[in-house]
Amino acid sequence: MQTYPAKRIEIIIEAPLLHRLTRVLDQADVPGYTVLPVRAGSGRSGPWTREGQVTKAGGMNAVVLVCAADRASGILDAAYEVVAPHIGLVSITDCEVVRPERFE
Amino acid sequence: MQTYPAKRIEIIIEAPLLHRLTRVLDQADVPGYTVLPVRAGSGRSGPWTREGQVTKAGGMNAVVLVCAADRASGILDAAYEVVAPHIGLVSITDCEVVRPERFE
Amino acid sequence: MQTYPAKRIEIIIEAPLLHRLTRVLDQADVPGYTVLPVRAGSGRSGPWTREGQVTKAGGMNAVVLVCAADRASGILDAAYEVVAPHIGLVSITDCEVVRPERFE
Amino acid sequence: MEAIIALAAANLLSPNVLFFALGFAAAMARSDLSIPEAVAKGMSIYLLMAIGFKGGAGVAENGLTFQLGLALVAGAALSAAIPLIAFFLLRAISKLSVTDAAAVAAHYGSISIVTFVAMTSMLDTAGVEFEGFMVAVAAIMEAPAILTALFLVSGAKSGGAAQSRGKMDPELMREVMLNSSIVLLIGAFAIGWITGTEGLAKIEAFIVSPFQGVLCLFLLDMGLIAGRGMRDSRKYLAPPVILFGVMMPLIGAVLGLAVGNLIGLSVGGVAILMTLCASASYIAVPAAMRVALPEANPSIYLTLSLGVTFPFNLTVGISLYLALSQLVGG
Amino acid sequence: MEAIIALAAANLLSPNVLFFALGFAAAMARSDLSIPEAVAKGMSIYLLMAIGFKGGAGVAENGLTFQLGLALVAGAALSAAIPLIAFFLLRAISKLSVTDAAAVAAHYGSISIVTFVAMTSMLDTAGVEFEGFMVAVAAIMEAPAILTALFLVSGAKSGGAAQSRGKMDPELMREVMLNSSIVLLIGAFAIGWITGTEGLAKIEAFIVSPFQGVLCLFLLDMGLIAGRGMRDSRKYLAPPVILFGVMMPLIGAVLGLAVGNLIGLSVGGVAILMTLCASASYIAVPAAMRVALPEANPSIYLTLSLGVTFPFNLTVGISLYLALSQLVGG
Amino acid sequence: MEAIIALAAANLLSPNVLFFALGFAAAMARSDLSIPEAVAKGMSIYLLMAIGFKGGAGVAENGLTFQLGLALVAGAALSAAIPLIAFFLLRAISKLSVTDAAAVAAHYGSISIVTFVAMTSMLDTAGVEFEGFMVAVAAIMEAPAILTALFLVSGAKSGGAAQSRGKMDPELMREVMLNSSIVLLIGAFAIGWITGTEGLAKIEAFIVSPFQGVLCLFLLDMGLIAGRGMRDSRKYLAPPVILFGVMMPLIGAVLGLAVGNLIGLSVGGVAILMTLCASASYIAVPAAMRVALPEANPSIYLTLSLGVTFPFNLTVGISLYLALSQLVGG
Ligand SMILES: Nc1ncnc2c1ncn2[C@@H]1O[C@H](COP(=O)(O)O)[C@@H](O)[C@H]1O
Ligand SMILES: Nc1ncnc2c1ncn2[C@@H]1O[C@H](COP(=O)(O)O)[C@@H](O)[C@H]1O
Ligand SMILES: Nc1ncnc2c1ncn2[C@@H]1O[C@H](COP(=O)(O)O)[C@@H](O)[C@H]1O
Ligand code: NA
Ligand code: NA
Ligand code: NA
Repeated sequence: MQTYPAKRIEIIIEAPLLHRLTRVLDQADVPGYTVLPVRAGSGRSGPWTREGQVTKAGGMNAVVLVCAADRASGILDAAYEVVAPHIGLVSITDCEVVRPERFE
Repeated sequence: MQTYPAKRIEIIIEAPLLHRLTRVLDQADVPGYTVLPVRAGSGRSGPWTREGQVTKAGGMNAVVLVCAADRASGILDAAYEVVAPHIGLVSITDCEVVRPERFE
Repeated sequence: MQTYPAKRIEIIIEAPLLHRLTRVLDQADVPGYTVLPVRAGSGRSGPWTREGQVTKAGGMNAVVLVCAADRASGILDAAYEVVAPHIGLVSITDCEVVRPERFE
Repeated sequence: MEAIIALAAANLLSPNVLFFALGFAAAMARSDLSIPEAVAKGMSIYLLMAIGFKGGAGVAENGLTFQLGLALVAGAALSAAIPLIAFFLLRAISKLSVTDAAAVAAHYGSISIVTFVAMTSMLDTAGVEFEGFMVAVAAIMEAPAILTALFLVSGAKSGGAAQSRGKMDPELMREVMLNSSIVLLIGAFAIGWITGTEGLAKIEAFIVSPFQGVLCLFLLDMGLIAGRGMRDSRKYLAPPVILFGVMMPLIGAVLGLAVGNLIGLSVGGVAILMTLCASASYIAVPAAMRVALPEANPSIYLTLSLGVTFPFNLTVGISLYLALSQLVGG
Repeated sequence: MEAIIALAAANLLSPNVLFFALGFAAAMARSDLSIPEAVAKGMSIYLLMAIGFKGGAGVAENGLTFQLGLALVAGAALSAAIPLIAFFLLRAISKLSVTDAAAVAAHYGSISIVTFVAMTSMLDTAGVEFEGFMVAVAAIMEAPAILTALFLVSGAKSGGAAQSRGKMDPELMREVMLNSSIVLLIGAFAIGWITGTEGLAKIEAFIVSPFQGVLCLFLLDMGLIAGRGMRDSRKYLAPPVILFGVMMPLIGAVLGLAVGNLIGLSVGGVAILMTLCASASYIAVPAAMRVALPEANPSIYLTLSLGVTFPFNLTVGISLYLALSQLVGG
Repeated sequence: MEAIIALAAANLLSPNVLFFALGFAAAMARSDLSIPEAVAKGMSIYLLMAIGFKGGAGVAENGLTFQLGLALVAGAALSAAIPLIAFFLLRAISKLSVTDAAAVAAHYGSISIVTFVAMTSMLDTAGVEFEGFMVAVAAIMEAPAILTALFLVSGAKSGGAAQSRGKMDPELMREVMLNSSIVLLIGAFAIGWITGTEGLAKIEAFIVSPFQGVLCLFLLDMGLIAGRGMRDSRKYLAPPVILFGVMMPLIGAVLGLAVGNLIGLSVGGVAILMTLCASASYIAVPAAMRVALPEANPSIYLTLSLGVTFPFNLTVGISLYLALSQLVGG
């Protein structure tokens, strides 16, 4: 099957900020995104886990976004502005997709 | 540690179709796959979330599958046939693995 | 936005071993990691699902870890020692990050 | 008329409706209030288990009459027939495509088990008896509507260069028949029937006493989902479609009223059959539609069923149906 | 004095405190005991729904007095004022930065609903009456403290080249006001009020009978979280900060004692107001701080609120507050 | 004999067994019925908390006898000894490897708490008293079997060029001892003991009244898991292994019968000890085996324990054990 190059952006962001991030992504008119739950983690600010938590302050979410290569930089800028002052992580991977027009 | 090139296929597919997809993957004799829950998302058909849902119609799952490079195309074809008429997404990434014989 | 190359290590490991893996990662002084829940899967030892389970013996977790390219091999060695005798999977992908100093 | 209004007013101010309204309002106002998916599913399982078991225990006590058979046949027939009416009504008054109209129609032939529960809760409050086996009728009405809808689509398509979509493959058939809500309802019904009042006594403190409270919490969640649906997807519903979402329950209810009286159900039983006919599915049918009719837009059928018809039935419909049943049968 | 000790001893050996201690000990010992997040959230929703509803039904029965208005105003004022005291105390005795001190201060102006529930459970056991509307006071005290904290930060920053952080944007305002616990408390309170004792009778078997048991299970979870926090993050708490975590509740309680008697609350009502003043938030405020003051270290405020002040209030504080209220008002 | 059959028949038609059968059948028929993991874990925590607490409250009421100590020692010894029998039986009749046989053996020395609960539920129905402290015996029997199994493997391996696998490191020891079910059982037992009947009265409406119903729902889930296991993994179980899954409970039960009467337990207590000996673990031991004996195939031990022995005990075993205990001790 013929595939076309695209970019996969993965953002890990603290739960209270998720809605702000998705709002910014919506405004940037991204082709779509998917939010995955995160169970636990560790970073500069130490370990945490979601088990038994009733507060969402300590939780994280993973946001995965596939887009055309030429859109990646703009989306990254928009996302980064939300993530930068907060706990979080952004990484970008090259990937291939089947219907490139869907990711413009 | 010595690593070998392989392919990582990531499929996001709506929940009611998951079993059909995994059946097709089983039939294609894939080396394995892993299903991750998806909490929320947005795409051409608008935003959705899993919170409070009792219906699985609106939910999605992420299926991750690592395989040898030469098997990727065949697996992709098989998976794509299930995904194509439905809401969903397929992307492929180059990756490295430690024991290549496991992914044949 | 300027980005820098890094490595994304993804480990799928059975639930009873998770704490041993994260302990080893902590000892290897990794820059951080994120644990995602896994809902179901299939491999050489057949299919499984988390639904309704009260035992954690059969469950899996996905651990994602982004690190500088020169640290990947060492971390991989450390992780692999825990994963090797058990059910699990390690894959490495090239990725790009924004603040490379965070992943040393 | 006065009695109807009194009934409706009492219903509108019941904890059930108020918790639903709370959820609806919270979602509309974009509050972050939400019930975890696992808890919502747990409550849904609890409600199905409880009403199934109670229905079965009721049959164990009162004995099974010839009417059960009649009611099952009638339920299946209604579930299969209502989508036809719904489909042609939709095609006449709205601009929905054949596929979208058929998908919506399937939802209205099938049933909403929470609306059923809300009606039984109202009957309990009003002290009106009803046949325990109605829960089996509810279970049997889940699926036939799906077949009708697929038949409608394949019929419409056979004219042109139809895709192979819209066909009921055996796999889907099995999935629909062994759908979790059908299995749980029928299973708990059978267990209630086998173990009877003795079994009921054993688990009464779990499935009877806290039932009303769990229902309130579940309706809070339904309100949140319905409100979120209306907030995000109202744009998919043209005015004629919304109108359909209110008209169709009334048409269904009238059919249920006629058939229920024909087969000699009690006043409470008729009210329940009306409710089943009037309500629209939001669990079994949407999942089946995603598989069988993927081109149909889920934002239309889910929003209509959950955001329009469910609230209508819960707030106004069920009081009306009970009043009508009392008027005709009482 | 003897009475206080008896009360404290009875409290220390209550299932509530013992289950909390079990969780705390299990977490400290690194047991893998844990409550799923969804179940913990479900219990939290249950507790909010139950106390809201019961409070509202209480108001429906006893009528609403002028005092409700007074108590709401007093609660809001206390929530806004306490962070000022907390902030200056912290800056005086500890080395926390302005931002960290302000973030901690916000938590102490706001409230912990589980501490509130533990106090009502103690009052029920002791047979002391209290005003049903105190639950509305609890709801109103959630938010004002956040505003004070942000004001403190922006004040401190205006001297230098301040970042734009620490500002309350309208979006955050809406989020805080429509926070899930506020919406649920106030919503259930209103529904309890509207449906009154009749509504309560309907769902009593759900929200009243099992309440104490659910609370025990929830406190087990709180113990697990608190213990895990202390295990992993004790290092972030310097001794003066820990001292603050025990002193501040006492200061808050004394304020609550004074104000509660001033506005003429009953002995039980005063004890509750003291508890609200003495307790520190761990749901609404931390989330708001992550948005508005991201530089503040969550390990400090969460560990202090959950690992120090919550256990102190649960084990020692609430007995003390009730005893003091009885001493002054009885 | 007649009494046994009557007991067995009553058990087979109890809601407990029927809900288990419903789950089993649904899974075999590939229904999509499933209980969310979080809800299943929540129910499991509830059951452990409830039986622990009730056991402790029972001890508080009846006083603690010398027998508790005896029973604990006997339980630990049985848990350590049974794997030896199981191991040599398996090696004799099946072709399982040393590692697989040892892993299976560990499961049969340890216990299944739900089987324990099913037995106490049967005793309650039959009006047979039993010692509250049996729940502590259950807790103590969880772990020793694991040590025996690891000893068996290291013994077998020391002959050749053994890997370093199969050793009990201190970390695993801590994990096993502080396993969530042990902590919760013992913790709730202690709290029940400390707070006594007064504490029980407080939370009775949560841990006693709905208990039977929650157990039914939990058994539905157990049925689903067992059925799914049998469907997917029956192929891993050779006929001799399946035979073992039915024989071993009987051997264990006879041992329990002898020891229980030797140490002078009541008829109900003996029946429970038999059940503990007869049942096989599916929570604590599988997790420990994954860590300590990763080469052992989980499809064998999990399917055998959950798919063969658990259903056997639930449907036939427990009636038999009670009947035998009554025969010998009554
Ligand atoms: N290098 C990393 N790889 C994967 N996840 C990370 C990494 N660093 C941080 N995280 C995630 O981001 C969260 C916050 O990180 P930090 O701000 O460094 O404490 C952690 O708890 C992890 O879930
Ligand atoms: N570009 C994308 N990147 C990541 N996830 C996507 C993307 N597009 C769609 N999705 C996911 O697929 C679902 C359905 O997409 P759609 O069919 O475009 O509505 C969305 O709700 C997302 O969860
Ligand atoms: N090739 C693969 N791609 C993705 N996940 C895999 C793969 N192989 C195994 N897994 C995951 O690892 C688990 C155990 O694999 P195995 O040890 O092969 O049975 C499976 O149940 C899957 O969740
Ligand atoms: Na209908
Ligand atoms: Na406070
Ligand atoms: Na045993």
